[in-house]
Amino acid sequence: MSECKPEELLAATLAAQIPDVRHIAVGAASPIPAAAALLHQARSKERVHVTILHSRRYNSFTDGGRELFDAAAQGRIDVFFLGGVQIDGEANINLVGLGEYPDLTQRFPGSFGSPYMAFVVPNVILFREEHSPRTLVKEVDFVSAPGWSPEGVWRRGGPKALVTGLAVMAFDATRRCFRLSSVHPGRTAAEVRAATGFEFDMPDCVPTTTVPDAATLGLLRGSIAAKLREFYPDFAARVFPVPA
Amino acid sequence: MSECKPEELLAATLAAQIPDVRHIAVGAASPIPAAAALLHQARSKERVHVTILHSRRYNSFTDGGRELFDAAAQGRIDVFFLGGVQIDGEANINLVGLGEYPDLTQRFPGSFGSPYMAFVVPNVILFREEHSPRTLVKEVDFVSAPGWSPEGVWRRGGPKALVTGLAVMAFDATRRCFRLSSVHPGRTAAEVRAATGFEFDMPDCVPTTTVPDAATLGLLRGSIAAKLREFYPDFAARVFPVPA
Amino acid sequence: MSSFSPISLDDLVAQVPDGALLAVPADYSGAPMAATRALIRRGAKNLRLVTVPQSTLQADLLIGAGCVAEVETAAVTLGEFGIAPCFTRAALAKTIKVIDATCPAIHAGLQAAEKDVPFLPIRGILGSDLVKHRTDWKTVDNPMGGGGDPILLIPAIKPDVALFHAPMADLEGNVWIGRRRELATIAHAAKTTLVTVERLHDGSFFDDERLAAGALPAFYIQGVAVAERGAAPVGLFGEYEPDIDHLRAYAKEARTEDGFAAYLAREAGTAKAAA
Amino acid sequence: MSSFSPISLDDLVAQVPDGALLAVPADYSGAPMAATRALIRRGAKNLRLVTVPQSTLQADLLIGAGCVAEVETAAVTLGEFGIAPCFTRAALAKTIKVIDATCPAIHAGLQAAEKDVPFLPIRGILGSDLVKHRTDWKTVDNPMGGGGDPILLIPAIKPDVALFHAPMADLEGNVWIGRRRELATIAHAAKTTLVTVERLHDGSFFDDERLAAGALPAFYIQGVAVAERGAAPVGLFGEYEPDIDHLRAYAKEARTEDGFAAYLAREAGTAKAAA
Repeated sequence: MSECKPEELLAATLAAQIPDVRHIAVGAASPIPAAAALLHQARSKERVHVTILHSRRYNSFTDGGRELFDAAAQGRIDVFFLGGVQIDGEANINLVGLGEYPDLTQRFPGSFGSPYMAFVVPNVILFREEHSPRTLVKEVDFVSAPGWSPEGVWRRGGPKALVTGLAVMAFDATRRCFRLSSVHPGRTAAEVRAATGFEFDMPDCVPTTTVPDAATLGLLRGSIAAKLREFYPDFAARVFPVPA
Repeated sequence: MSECKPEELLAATLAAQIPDVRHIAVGAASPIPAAAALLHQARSKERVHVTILHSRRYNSFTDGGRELFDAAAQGRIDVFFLGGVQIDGEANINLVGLGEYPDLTQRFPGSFGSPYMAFVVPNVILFREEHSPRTLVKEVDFVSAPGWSPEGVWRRGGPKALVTGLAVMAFDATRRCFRLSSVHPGRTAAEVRAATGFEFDMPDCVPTTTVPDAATLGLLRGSIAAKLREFYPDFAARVFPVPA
Repeated sequence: MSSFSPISLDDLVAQVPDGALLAVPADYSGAPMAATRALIRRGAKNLRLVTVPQSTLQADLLIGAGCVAEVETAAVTLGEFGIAPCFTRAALAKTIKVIDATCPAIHAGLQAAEKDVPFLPIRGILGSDLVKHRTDWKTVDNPMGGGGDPILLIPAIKPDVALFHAPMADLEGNVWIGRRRELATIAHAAKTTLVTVERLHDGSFFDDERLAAGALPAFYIQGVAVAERGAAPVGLFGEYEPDIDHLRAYAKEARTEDGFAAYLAREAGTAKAAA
Repeated sequence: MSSFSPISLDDLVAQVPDGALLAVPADYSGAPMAATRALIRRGAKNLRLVTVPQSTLQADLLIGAGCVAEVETAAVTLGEFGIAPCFTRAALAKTIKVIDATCPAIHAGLQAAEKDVPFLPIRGILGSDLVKHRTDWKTVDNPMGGGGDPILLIPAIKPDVALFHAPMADLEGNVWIGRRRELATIAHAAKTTLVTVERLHDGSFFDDERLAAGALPAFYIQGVAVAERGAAPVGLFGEYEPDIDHLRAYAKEARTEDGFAAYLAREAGTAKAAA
């Protein structure tokens, strides 16, 4: 088995954040979360439904664009992944732009469904490969989706964890604070601290993120790579090249 | 051309109440309104859409049971027919029961969609074959659908006319009052007055309901009877027997 | 994806608890008559029916067999065959509670549940005596308006169980409902969805976009049983017509309680009911 | 029933008035790219786009070509090919007004219009800065609750025109949309619905319940034009995949205004735009 690639480590790490659930949904343009969801499915003893919006094969919605949101409202989607051009220390994410809205200095695509999914999905996993003071900021310029809500506001779920190219953090919505869970192999807690624009809790002893074992890598490179080739051909070709 | 049957007179009379429109809908178990709608369609120069809920062929709804109501809300249904076990002088209809609800002495099926359709469809035509003090009452025991609404209540339409086995009446929602439009051939205004439990306006000179001409009867007995055979076989066999 | 297997009719209806809020479709969208007879044989009790939005034979049988405590409905009738005799008797004798509604309000309540919002607003209906008696409905001044614009709010209807009959299920457990989209709505709104089907489709509806368009995904569905002619004597869209003679005879026979008991013993196999 | 005949693409887009509130679907549900190029050739102005709920190339082209005054959207992006260059430029330069929304709020607004109610309630979103800036959205205390339960109301979105591309129309003017039900919603919500299709189906979808399940009835539709590969270079569900090379090249070429003008001249035939 060759050495673990960063994408493989991230997929396995995201998969490790997924509790025992029935239905995992993955939004557009998210190949690593898609790999993580399929990995969780492949290792689960129970029947786990995976919806990959980007795909036709792994998308059995038939009630139009609203169905993802309605199904999530019904409590039928247990896990969803959200990114953020900026993510702050209270797990707020920004997908709109930099500057004082509407006088932006940089414009991003927009909030997509994040302000909704962050409330209705029990387990939201934040994912951003770039871990830098530019992406992980003290306070986002624009709150697309808030990471927590004041008492009295109906909210079923929200961010539970943040996975980056450097580390894994857990989010505590009551304390509105991240806590470092692990740093990826070869990285240090000090490095994470320096690359993070917000304060977070640091355990006395910071574990190293578990590297995927041979069985996990076998799944990723075998059946899961085969599936990803259908709907993320570019990603699959890059990360899981077919042996010549 | 043989003599006009009562059902033919009623279908032609209902059709005469239909203004120039694009879409006529007919609810369940309404063969005579269905014949009227198809007659209007056959005689119209413009393309008129007829939806007969009872039928599969004449029902192109694909969005479930709500679509009739949503389409009506959108202003896409111009004409709808409503019956009433009781109908009163303010065009209120009762489809629920007799007595003091919920302590009923007689129970009818229920209100169906009447409390909604009576508001959103511009031209509602009330139809009840039995014209008697039992059916046309001073005040209905239960208002399934009100015939009029106070100022300030959003309302696009409502009852415009009442067709019975004896006569045609027009409804004036502002004055909350029916006015006799015509009596069917062989009937008199006095007879209508005696058979009606509510007060209504009587013109000085009461016209006789127009008897369908040969062309109209030809349509009813020809192409329309053929269509009705598909979804009202019993009715069609009785009223439009196929010549031996 | 395909650990699906159908279960028996009896196991299916065993998943309808006594006292459940049970959503059932109108005749035109797959009345689950075989399952209804199985529920009656099981002796289901205190069901709270929601007809979507009306019902004919199905509600009448369940009511006549004593399975029903209350029914929210826009209408129960045998249509061209006349009144629904058991419904009418039970409503007048108050052995069931009738919660009178109107079709679009039932659709709105289910759509509210589908979105997990507490209510949907609806136009019209104001001034109907329904509003007087539905204390769970609420008239408010349109909060988006400038004042003086009353509008009705319908609370979410969240069935414990949705039960219906459909033409087919596939090997992944997806069910084909065609253009009867209210079946999707009740499945979305309900906690548990149970379906009888005419037959199994050998493959996945999602292999063909034409079939996919009419599919209800498996993840909404907790149980599927095969029941050939499972909607009879009511018809099934695109499959078979109602058995007119049967329905006409029922309307006559069920006019008396003895007649109804005889019908039930014969058609549902409830020997005891006839005793 | 069948006085239907398709019209030309130019006649179709002539029915989109300048200044119209124009609803367009996301890439996965039939982006009307041929019609978009025709709109650009016509020199459409001041369109107010509503993307349902997001858009890629279509919005970017219309914005870059100067057809758009404002856009209500959950996102405009080229997805894996990067930012939408014209959208980004225009948003920063404020030559268009961006009305930031979120997917389920756009769906809710269209469903409110579908029912002709002034608003739909929606859960979540509270605390998002969207709520601060969307003065047309309103937070109220849940009128069906016991107090202290804030909930957001989304006003109806009533497009003047819905415009999309679909696989086929039949001889009665019905359009097959398959499982892309948001196309039904925008057609229901809009005053005028205009559709381009790959081809005509010889018959009626309603002759076959399997096809009927995916049909949008003709009475919602004011114009149909045949435009083969009318969604390209975006893909069309069940028909063809996106042209990845084209989209990748566009993302690069449109980074400059000159590059965009060259693209438009070549792809949309707007010689003047390149001058």
